[in-house]
Amino acid sequence: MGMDSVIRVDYLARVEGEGNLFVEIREGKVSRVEVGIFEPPRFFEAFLRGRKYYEVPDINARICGICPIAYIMSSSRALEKILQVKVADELEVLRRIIYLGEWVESHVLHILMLHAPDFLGHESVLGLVKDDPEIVKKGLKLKSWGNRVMSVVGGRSVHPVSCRVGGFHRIVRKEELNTLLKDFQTVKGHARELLEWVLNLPIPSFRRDMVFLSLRNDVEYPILHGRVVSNKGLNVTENEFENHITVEQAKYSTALRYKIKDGSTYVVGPIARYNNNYDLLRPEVRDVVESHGYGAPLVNSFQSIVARASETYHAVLELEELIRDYREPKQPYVDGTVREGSGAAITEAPRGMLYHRYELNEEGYVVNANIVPPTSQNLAAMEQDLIMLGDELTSLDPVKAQWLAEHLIRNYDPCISCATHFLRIKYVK
Amino acid sequence: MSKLRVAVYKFSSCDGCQLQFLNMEEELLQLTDMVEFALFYEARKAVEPGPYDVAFVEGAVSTTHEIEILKELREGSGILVALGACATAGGIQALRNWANVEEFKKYVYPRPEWIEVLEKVEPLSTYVKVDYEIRGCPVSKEQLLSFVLQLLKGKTPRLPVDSVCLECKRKGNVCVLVTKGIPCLGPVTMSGCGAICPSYGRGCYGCYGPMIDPRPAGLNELFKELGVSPKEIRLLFKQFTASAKEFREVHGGYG
Amino acid sequence: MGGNEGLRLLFDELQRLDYVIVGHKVVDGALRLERVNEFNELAVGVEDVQSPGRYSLVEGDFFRHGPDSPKKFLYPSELVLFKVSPDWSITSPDVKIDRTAFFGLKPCDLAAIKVLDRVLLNVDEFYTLYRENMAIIVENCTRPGNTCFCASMGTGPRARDSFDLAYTRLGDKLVMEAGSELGIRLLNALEVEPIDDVTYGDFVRVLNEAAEKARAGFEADNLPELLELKIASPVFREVAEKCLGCANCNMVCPTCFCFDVIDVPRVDGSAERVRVWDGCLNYTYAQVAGGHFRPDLWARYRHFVLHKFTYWMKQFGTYGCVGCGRCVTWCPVGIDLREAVLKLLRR
Amino acid sequence: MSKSVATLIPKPTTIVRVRTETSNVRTYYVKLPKDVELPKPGQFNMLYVHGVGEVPISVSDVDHRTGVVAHTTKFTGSVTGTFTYLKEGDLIGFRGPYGKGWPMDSSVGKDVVLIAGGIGLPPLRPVVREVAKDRARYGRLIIIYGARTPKDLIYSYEYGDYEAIPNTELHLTVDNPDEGWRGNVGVVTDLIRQADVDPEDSIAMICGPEIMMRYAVKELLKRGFKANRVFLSLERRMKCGVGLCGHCQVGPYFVCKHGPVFPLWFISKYFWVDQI
Ligand SMILES: Cc1cc2nc3c(=O)[nH]c(=O)nc-3n(C[C@H](O)[C@H](O)[C@H](O)COP(=O)(O)OP(=O)(O)OC[C@H]3O[C@@H](n4cnc5c(N)ncnc54)[C@H](O)[C@@H]3O)c2cc1C
Ligand code: SF4
Ligand code: SF4
Ligand code: SF4
Repeated sequence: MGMDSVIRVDYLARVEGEGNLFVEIREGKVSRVEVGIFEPPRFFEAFLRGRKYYEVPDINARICGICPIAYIMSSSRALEKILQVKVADELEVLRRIIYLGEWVESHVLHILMLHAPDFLGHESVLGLVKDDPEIVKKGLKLKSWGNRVMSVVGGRSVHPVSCRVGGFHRIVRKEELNTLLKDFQTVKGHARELLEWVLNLPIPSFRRDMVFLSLRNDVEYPILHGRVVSNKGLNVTENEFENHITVEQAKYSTALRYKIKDGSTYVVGPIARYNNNYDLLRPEVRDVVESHGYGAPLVNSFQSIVARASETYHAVLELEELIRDYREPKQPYVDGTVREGSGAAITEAPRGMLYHRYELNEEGYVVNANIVPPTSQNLAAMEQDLIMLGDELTSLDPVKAQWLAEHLIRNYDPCISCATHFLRIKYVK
Repeated sequence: MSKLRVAVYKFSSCDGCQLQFLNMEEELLQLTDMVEFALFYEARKAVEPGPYDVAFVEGAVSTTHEIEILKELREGSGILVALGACATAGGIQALRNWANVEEFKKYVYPRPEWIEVLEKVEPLSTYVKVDYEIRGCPVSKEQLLSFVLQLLKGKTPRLPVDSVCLECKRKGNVCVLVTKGIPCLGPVTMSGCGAICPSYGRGCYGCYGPMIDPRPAGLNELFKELGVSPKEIRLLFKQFTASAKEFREVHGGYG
Repeated sequence: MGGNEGLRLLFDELQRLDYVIVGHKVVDGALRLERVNEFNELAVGVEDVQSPGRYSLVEGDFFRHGPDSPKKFLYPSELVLFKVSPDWSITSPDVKIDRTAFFGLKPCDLAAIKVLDRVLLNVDEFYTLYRENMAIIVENCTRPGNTCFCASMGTGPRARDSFDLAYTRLGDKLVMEAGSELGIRLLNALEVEPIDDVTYGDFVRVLNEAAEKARAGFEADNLPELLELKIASPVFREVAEKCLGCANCNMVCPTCFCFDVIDVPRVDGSAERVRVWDGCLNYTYAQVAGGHFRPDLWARYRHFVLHKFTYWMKQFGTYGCVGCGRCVTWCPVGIDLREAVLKLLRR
Repeated sequence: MSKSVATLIPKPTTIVRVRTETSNVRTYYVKLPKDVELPKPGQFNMLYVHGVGEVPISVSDVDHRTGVVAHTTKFTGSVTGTFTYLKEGDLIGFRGPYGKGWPMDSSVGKDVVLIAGGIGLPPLRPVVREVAKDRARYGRLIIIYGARTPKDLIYSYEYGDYEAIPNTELHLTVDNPDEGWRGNVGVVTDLIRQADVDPEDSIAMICGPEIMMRYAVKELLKRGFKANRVFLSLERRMKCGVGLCGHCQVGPYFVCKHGPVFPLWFISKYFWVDQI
């Protein structure tokens, strides 16, 4: 590849939402990187103002069709803090069940349909079908099971309808959940095979010293609760989170990106959770991982697929236990008291920490809202990865270089629909 | 038989509707024997050039760039299908149609001057002729599949247009409105979802938009009798298909 | 015989005779007709409070019904008619129908079965098979509800025929009448005593009093002719002003039998045809390619009313309405069929 | 035996011929399945297209020798639209014949007046055949037929045959004539007004759009036809064809079962009622 050149991808494929990529190479060095977004702004925070608190989770679900549960849960939890609701344990279990269902669905979607084709040089999953139809079929079965978990608890898998502030609209019956255990042995087998398959993928080598941010609670692999921790020693509550990050504008781009106050970029998502909570993964998962020569931490963002597949297997194993031990709650939800106040919460979306903060007035209408989605937190890191990759990009022929750059971005499973309002909108021509 | 050449594209939206293609899991591989997804960014990198037999378009139109692409898609596709509430009625983002967009920009962005969007968020039909609408936020994967299979059969696709109540009763649910006084938009909302909200103990929030020949004003009166505040009634009608003409009857035109 | 104990014995006896039992259970805040495995699952200690557009359960010792009627079982809301494979072989799913005893049906629902018999018996195989394997235990209605008008329609509150066994709860006494061989067998097994004069007197009095409560203010005589004269009446338009056109009335009505057929193509090239409940209040009900025979809601509402009271009589020699009041209770806006009929008769 | 509703299950049969009538009308000749009785004039069948749906279509011709039955279908909606793909040799699902047909017996010795509009001619064609076959049994045959344009006239290739039937008149009219059109222009009612018929000694059979039938009936009544001499073939939405689905009710009557052909006197109480 020549000394001066650009890599331009006008429409990033196999990501959720509309993004583009711009890498400028001058004198053999990557001089400018932009992961841009042309997904138009949807102004969620703005139109949430004036809505009644109970509408917020359903409206927020529409930020992202791939991880609606994450949006529902982060906003419900933030609002519950204002209404001073303590959600009963059985309801927490049900929340975890539907959330894990979303992880399975979303992770398998990303692993198989969006990400894996990159490793094997296919332009889409259909290429994979030709090579290895079995793993695709098994993956689809697994994904469909994840979707079923969501549908059984939530009514449907995209924008489930049963969740609400304080819990659920009705109690999910034990028999309903038990239907999920019917083909459980197969599903469990598939999840394990998928992980093994991933561990055998040809993963490009790459190494960068990264800051990994995720929840951690010392009890269980984090989803709905925990402190915000990093591998570099950060350890704060979700309420304090906002004080430790900054919204920044880089010179070369007008896009907004999040960094830690000290100026470092950080990574959220499976790889961060995995690195910070490896000890809390099921032993069965760690066994498989370690028998393939992997472990923790993973410091190569191309290996995020390993974390994702590990979490998938973990999620399936945990779901079995949660469903088996499920006890029907006494009440479908816990009522709170409408009052003026503000509340913040973080939950672990499939793509990483999702932060929500709301202010309500005394009648329970939203007066202020702030949402920090995972993909916008990863943007700066993605760009930094691209810069790090510099030498390699410059040595490849343009087609391969472009592919590698895109691949790198897909490592983060960017969900641009969610990220949209943090990025600039002008379309780079 | 030659494959149906399909384009799947999106504008301002959440990706949830096009995701339903990928959610077809069990049927997906068989479907790809009959359908070629010639353009589908969420699923593949390669782009086959048009013309397409059918374009499924998710999302609302909110920038001039989107208008241009939409027009190109219309030109280049035999059949244009609006997929989901965003594409058929503007979707949730159309809530900003009742507000001052400049103020909205300032609220969300530190540099509002960079944000270029249209004054109003519109469904596809504002700009081009739409051949079919598949309702829902999101569209149901069963309906989407049925639609595609009907097309493959050469049939003018038909999806039900009557009330959610019908599906709700067929499913054997107890009416949440009559037993619990929960405000439910089922009696004026188009069926197709499987009446899932009432099945899960809550009222329908109208994500499929108005049914054929609905009576929203009558339902509004009933909600008032049930003691729901006028403001909350307006909000209920003003959600995922707020821009639908029949729902605007209740919550007001663009302010 | 003692109230609840007697019923338990009856229940057990039916199970001993290998009947699957369908009875009233409390589910989701309403009485539902569902399969019951144990006597204890049957609803007790509750009463349904019904009024136009409202339904709730409170504590009490007598209930009527919920949204379900036997139609739910005899004429399922969704039934696969057949499946056709890509090569045109047509198969009909084999349906397994259990010997089923309906326990504690109210006389209006029994009457509804009689109405459906006229329409479907020996016509619809599923229905017919179900009917042939079905036992009916009726509970006479000592306390009709606010939306009941069985007495006006001549269908209650006391069942006269077509049941296997009818019981009436009088305080802690149970009066039982056999209506078939099976009924006699059941009575014998239960070792009941012959009724004494005092109890019989009570029985007649209580049910007569009940009848007074279950009147709508009109009598069934000449209704078909009288209402037909009002075919052009503005009353239909007035009442339909409030109507939402949601077809809830059709769905809950124990006798509404209209159906639609949905074609479900499958990805493997096969297809199914599914019969689903439809109703005349639906917009598409009378729509045809390029036209519509009842585009206005009032015309659809008129069809509902006249079908129930006038046309049905000409078609099947019976009323289509049994006065159960479900369409009144389960109409979200509480449109009251009784009121509509009264208005039509008065004007 | 199946536990489903046997009457609603079609029998597959073969399309032996397809004939194009106009740009949006074709005739499908199907072999009657075994054990199915030959349809009588005015009856209809339910035709099922694989995986697509089922529609009622009148019998427009019967070959008594071969048991082939013709269905002339206009492509108006989602199911009929797929008829365009059906070709000779394809299978189609068949149920029927259903309904009460034209009053051939009470027409014996009388003049027969056929009035058709648009796609209303096909169900009347078997009457023409019947009269031609047994010419002596009936009086004069008067056919009045109207369509939108000359191109929409169905069976134009056999009008010569109609006129060749002894004692037969054919009157055609169109709403919008084209250059070559020499015939009448206007609605069928005009032709009824002018027709040389004897109301006392004729039977009128009408089929067409409902609005056209209303005008036609009014005109016939004006001309002195009694309500028991006028017969109409009605149309309604229809799902079953056997009086079960309810959709086709006109007042108390099921079009499929009590009709589709009704004597006017029989339905006159309902026929004029708005949106019945
Ligand atoms: C007794 C009878 C005889 C008929 N004979 C003929 C004939 O010989 N030739 C001909 O071209 N047409 C005839 N029709 C009309 C024909 O049945 C309709 O055009 C056809 O049903 C339209 O179906 P579709 O699916 O194409 O239309 P859509 O508008 O897609 O209708 C959807 C469904 O509604 C029902 N439906 C819609 N329109 C009608 C209708 N007009 N009548 C009955 N059901 C309807 C059908 O079940 C149909 O499948 C007849 C109708 C009846 C009732
Ligand atoms: S209609 Fe709903 S599910 Fe579909 S894209 Fe829009 S927001 Fe997402
Ligand atoms: S019940 Fe209403 S809100 Fe719920 S999914 Fe269905 S249409 Fe949407
Ligand atoms: S019309 Fe109404 S009152 Fe009569 S049987 Fe039906 S639901 Fe009951």
